[in-house]
Amino acid sequence: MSELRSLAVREQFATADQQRETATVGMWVFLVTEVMFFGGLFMTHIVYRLLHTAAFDRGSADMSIVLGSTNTAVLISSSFTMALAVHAAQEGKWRRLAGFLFATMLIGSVFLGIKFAEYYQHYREHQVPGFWFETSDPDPGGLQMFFVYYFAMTGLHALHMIIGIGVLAVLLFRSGLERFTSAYHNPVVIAGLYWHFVDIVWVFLFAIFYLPGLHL
Amino acid sequence: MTEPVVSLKTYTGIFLSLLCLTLATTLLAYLDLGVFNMVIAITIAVIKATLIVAFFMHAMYEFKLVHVILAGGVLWFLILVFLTLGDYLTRGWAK
Amino acid sequence: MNSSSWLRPVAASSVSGEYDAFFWAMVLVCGAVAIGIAIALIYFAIRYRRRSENQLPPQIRVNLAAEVTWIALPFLIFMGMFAYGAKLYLDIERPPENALELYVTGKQWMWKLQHPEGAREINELHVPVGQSIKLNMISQDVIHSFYIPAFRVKQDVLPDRYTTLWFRATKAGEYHLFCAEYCGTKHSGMIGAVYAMDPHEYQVWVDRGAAEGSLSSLGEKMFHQFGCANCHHFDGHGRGPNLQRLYGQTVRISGGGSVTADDTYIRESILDPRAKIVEGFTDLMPTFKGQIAEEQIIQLIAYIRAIGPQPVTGAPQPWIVQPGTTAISGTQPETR
Amino acid sequence: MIGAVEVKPSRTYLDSQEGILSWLLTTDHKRIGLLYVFSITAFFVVGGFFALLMRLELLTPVTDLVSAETYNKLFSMHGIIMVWFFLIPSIPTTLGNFLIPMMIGAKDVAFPKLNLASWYIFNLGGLVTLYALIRGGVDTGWTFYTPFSTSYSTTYVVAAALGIFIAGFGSIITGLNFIATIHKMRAPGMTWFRLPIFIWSHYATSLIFVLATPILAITLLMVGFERILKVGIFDPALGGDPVLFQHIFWFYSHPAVYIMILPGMAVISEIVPAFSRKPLFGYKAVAYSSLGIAAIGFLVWGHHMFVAGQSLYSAMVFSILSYLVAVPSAIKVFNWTATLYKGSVSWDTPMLYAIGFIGLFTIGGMTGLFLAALGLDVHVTDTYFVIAHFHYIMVGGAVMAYLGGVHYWWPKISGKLYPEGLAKLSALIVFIGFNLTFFPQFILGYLGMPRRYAAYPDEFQVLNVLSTAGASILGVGYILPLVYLIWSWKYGKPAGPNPWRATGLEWKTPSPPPQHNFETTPVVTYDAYDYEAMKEELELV
Repeated sequence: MSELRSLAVREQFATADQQRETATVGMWVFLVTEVMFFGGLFMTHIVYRLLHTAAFDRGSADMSIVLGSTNTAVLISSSFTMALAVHAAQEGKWRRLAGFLFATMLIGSVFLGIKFAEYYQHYREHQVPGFWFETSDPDPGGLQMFFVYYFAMTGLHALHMIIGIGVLAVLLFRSGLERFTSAYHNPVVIAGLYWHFVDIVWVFLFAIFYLPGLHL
Repeated sequence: MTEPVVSLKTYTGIFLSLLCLTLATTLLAYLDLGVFNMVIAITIAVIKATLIVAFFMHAMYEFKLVHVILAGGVLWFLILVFLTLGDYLTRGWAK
Repeated sequence: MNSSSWLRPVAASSVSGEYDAFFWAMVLVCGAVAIGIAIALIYFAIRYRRRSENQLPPQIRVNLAAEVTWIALPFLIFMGMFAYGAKLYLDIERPPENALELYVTGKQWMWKLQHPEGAREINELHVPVGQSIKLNMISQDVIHSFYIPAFRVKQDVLPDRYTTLWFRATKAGEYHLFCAEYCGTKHSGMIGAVYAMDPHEYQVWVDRGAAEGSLSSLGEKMFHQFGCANCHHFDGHGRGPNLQRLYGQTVRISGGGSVTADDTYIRESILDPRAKIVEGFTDLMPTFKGQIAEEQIIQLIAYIRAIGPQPVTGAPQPWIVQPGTTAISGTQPETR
Repeated sequence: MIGAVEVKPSRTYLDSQEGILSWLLTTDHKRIGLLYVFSITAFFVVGGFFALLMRLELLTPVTDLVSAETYNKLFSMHGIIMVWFFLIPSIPTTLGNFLIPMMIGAKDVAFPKLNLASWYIFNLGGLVTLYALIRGGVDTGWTFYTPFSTSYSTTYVVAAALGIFIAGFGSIITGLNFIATIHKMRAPGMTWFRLPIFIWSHYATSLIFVLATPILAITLLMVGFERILKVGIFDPALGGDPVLFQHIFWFYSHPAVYIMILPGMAVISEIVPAFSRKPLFGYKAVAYSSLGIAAIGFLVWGHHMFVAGQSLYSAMVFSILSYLVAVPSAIKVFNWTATLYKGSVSWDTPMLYAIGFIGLFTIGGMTGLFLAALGLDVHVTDTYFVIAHFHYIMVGGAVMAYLGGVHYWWPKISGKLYPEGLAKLSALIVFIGFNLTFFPQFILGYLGMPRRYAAYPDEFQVLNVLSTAGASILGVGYILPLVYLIWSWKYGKPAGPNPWRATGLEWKTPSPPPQHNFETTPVVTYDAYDYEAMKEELELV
């Protein structure tokens, strides 16, 4: 019964195409809300960068460009395996699908591991606003603001990663039950959209937090 | 419209381009180009994002409504940024 | 207290006449349109009321001429309203050159005012009739808003930078002073009175209140009391920049960029000295955050102002940008 | 009346499943609409109670009934509850949920489970906010201006903000659902320009839900973060800028005003043609004006900040854009009025509400022109003029439209007719009470009485007494419908499928509708409000 139901078109839809397109529209609209959500932080970050340009650059100088660019490459790799997972689902190859989903989760976890290692380093250097923040910077407020945004934005991004890994875990479980076929695999595609979006957010975070301040 | 399928070759090509762009943006950041450092960093980030959206997320192959939604999201973010900056950048003008 | 009429608040400033004329013109235009719509609605509803249960009226769908008219006409009227509103705004917002400058400090829940001659008052403001008054305002805590209905002026008072408000009283009398931005428990108690006085009476009043000395002389006292004079010598050999002839000039700051030495920049330099260091100097100055009250900062600024722009003699300070070069104000973001 | 012959459907959405669980776990958009009715009515009662206490306190110039501290909490909680837990969800989640799928000929919304989830999320948010209220309330005003809310207030700011934050996700889901539904679930033949204006307006509303609400979420997150950790996001002592909060807050909150009024316009655009028996005049202009309001509405937020220390030039840009957004509103008013011309106008209760709406919305809109004029705004902003202005839009507009809509679709929702005479009387009471409450506030504002004052100078007392008197009349006007609608649910006469002889698809199915709305998916062959095409079916001559 449940086997049949997951293959079926849900009752409010007339055709499978209508169902796919509706889900696609829904997901893209959701991603727009995510753009605006992160957008509020990006916008206020831009304003504060203008007001405290020098301090923000000094903050960036404390970031590890090696870890940052490595992590960017790691996350792009996870996007690649996610894309391959979608491809496998479209072809109905559930073993490959499961493999790529697992790989994506694994690479995503590596990203989080590196990220938390960085967080720990900042903690040891007393750079965590609100918990342990000490500085002798000429513009202490500005530098603290840099770290506020750094932690808020990368933290929210990491939260999205964790949710993404959770979603992929559910998909992995369902693919193991052979729930997805070449005819019905929409959840994989939709989850893929989410995963790639989270990747894009990081691409911008990398650009604004890690790249400036290398030549102070 | 039926579901778009992107070939493995395209996926691989995009993946490699993204890695190259990451390397490029990191190396360029070491040069002191003044304000252009930020310009370059953001430009490359936009290119990378576009590649991911267009190919990994299939936006290029999807129906028109998806493009409209995408454009709307970007436009609204820009409205938020530029109308606010309009205040901050012109505060000093008034005399 | 002057009481307002039923429909019109007391009008006692140079802009209140212009304001009221515009306001009532708007009432007339908008009122006419609103009444027109109301009459049309009621007339149609009665004239074309349903005569029989099964009636099918003529099916009119659209009239292009009507649509174009009621899109274009309101648009043009709106643009007129915008233009006049903008003109009035500039009149209200831009102070004239010769204004007498007073200082306002807002705090939960009172207004403190300081006159340049030294008189100080709380929740009261005495001003001469006929003289333009410019208020430089700052808040010690949350956002307040300085509002004198009879003068038709209002300006939020912010905790991080000076905002200004100007008016010229045209009629002697006592007027309400309100805080118009919600600021906490006793927001509705943050009220006071503005006394517009005959200039001679004002002079008498202000002389009586200046027992402690003028604002700038109080500032000079602070200048020594806080030890500013130890570094900011007037011979150019101190560890800090010479503050003579500084006020209103554009100053180069270390790390590139420049800033106008206005009230906001001077205040920032006292509270947060290392944020924008003058070119050629080091970050020796300690912060006075938490040790100095906003009113004292105002006195210091008045002093720096008093020793400020005078006819230039001798070589100019090297860190002062000469007129003609572009520069940004103290409220502006720094650039690299 | 046509359809008076009772054709009882075998099973309606109300009795197709039994038991409380069948309601709490339902994915039927109609039942979810009713669940929302219960929630928002409860919040309206709470918010209205606060309003009543405020008006009673303002009877006298001094703080005698409640202390200033309590008064501040009253207006804050009144604002928070009315804005986020009544006005914003009011029409979209109740009438919108109930009607959108039916109007476009769909079986349900695109994502029924998410729809149910939104109700739970909304109520969770409401409960958290009520928790803040019970623990001692919040005194920041609904606007949460920094640095008061982040550094100075000693009340339950974080809990209140968290409640709104949670409820925001409910809004986002509703908007997302409607967008996907309207794009992808329309019946065969239901093209965009055959859609009722109700759908266009709700589509525009949904765009705002989706584009603006995330900004509210991030703003409240920053406020909470700053309040707990004191890291300086909006604290000037640590390099933050409190005015930046106002920018980002109004980027959400001004469009949110259109979230409240656009669905009201949606309702009026249905009632006016139905009771004039004519197509809505200038259909396309009205349809596009909804989208225009939604889009331009995002570009005007700075008009809340003309005296807040914003740059002069920025203020000019925001002022001119504010006038632009008034154009589409004017288009709507003129077209509604023109629809009555040469119509067959019946004076049923929904039409009374609609005519009242047009009048009051016009006054509310016109006074908005005062506030958009830079120079005029300086004196009247943050006074009772603003209070009167937005209550004319919110209460005279949105609430009147909600009541009108509830009456109009009551026969569809309940299958019963409400008592017409009593309904007309209460519509009249609401209209009179409303004007008596809020018109004096325009004068108070012009005379200079600031808003959010627990005590005020003596000369303002007469007008305040008038306003309080009006509020008590308004209260009676709101209680009446609550009573007789509940009464008619059980004792009202059966309504039949189409008591008004209206044209929408929702009237082509029995009242109350069956579980999946239509026995067979309808095929649409004519425009909205096309009485000519339906002449025979509706027996019109």
